[in-house]
Amino acid sequence: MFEITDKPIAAADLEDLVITNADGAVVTFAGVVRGHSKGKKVLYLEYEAYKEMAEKKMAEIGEEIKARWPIDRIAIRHRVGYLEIGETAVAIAVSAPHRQEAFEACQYAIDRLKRFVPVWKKEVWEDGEVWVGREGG
Amino acid sequence: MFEITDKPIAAADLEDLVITNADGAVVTFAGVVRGHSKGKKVLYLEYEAYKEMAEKKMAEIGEEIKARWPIDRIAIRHRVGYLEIGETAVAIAVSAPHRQEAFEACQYAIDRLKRFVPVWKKEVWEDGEVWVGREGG
Amino acid sequence: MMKVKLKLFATYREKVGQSELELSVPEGSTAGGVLARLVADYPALAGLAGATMFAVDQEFAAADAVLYDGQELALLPPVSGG
Amino acid sequence: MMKVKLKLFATYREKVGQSELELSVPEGSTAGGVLARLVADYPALAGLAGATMFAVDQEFAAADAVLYDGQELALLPPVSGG
Repeated sequence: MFEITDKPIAAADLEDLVITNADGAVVTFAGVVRGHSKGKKVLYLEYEAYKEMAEKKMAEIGEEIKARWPIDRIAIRHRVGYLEIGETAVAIAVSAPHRQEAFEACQYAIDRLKRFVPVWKKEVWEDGEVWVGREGG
Repeated sequence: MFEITDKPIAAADLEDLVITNADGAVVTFAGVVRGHSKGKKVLYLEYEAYKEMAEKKMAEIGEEIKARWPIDRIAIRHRVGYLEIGETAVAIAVSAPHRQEAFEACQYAIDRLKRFVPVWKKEVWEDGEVWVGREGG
Repeated sequence: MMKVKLKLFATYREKVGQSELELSVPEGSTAGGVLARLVADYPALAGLAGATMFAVDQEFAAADAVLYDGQELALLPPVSGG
Repeated sequence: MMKVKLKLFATYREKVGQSELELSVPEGSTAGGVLARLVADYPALAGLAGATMFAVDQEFAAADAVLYDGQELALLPPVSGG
């Protein structure tokens, strides 16, 4: 349920993992590679992870969520390697008895992931490239 | 993009409809038929809509969202007819440049839908049935 | 007299046994007046009337909205989409 | 002397040209001390050092964390997942 992978990912696949008969709401988030960054045209992106630690940190986010909300089904998958514009870099799915909790927990998961999960991305443009650090996103 | 249908629906299908190269975040919501309601075991549910008005109201929710957030891709689909436990009754997908907007707009959409879109559901248990009115959900 | 199309949903549809009625009502009739007439014919609906919203030609309307010939009036019990 | 495994990511990996180094360091070395030594060897990394976080055996650690033989130290430039 908490995975770094070099294969294409989709929020839909995670949705199937978290849904149960007891749940009333499923919220998913997909972070998609954008075609422009600060006005420059991005050709592609390269993602790199400290895989063992990233999967451990994602699982910890899951534990935090289970402690804070009445939720026991959450899945997070982050892709690494070369990504084309429009592809999904990170996907999260949360299922919960009520929608408010599902929205809160899903947003919490991506906020925590952006801050603490060791994954880096390099933007490659026509005339250069750069590893992008912490940002508003 | 705003549809009442008697066929099975999935948030994943709507995700594909709203994604564009300009977007950075896609948030989906799926409202799933629960197996229990107030302690009673639900056998199945029956959904009924005032289809023409419901589709108009869902499109209006889309317009409200476009006016409030920098979002131009949103899809809402609501199913009617007989639904089994675990099936999706309503699905919403929103794509936006940034995740905060996508979460806010998706939550806004389901909140508005629950209040103003003319769709009704009947819960059928082993020993009875009832049309369910406005609720916290 | 004029014609209005009355749309019935959920409990209304079940108690009346139809999802749509063509009614002849006096000129100047209101949405609430039509509901009151329906409740007179189907007393089992009385408990629901206070929580009902109205739509005229697929837009929300108040109980005192005056109807015109050929309009579509819908009785909307509390909604519960999703 | 003791052995530590140094994991390098993103800019660190590119500038050093490797994703992993086996280092021999004095007993009592700290995470920050290992980074300082790496920057001495690769001055191009100096600008990044202040924004770097450390992980020891895959858990966040402070710059003054003392390392033990066989541990894995990772240099984490600002993350940007998602």
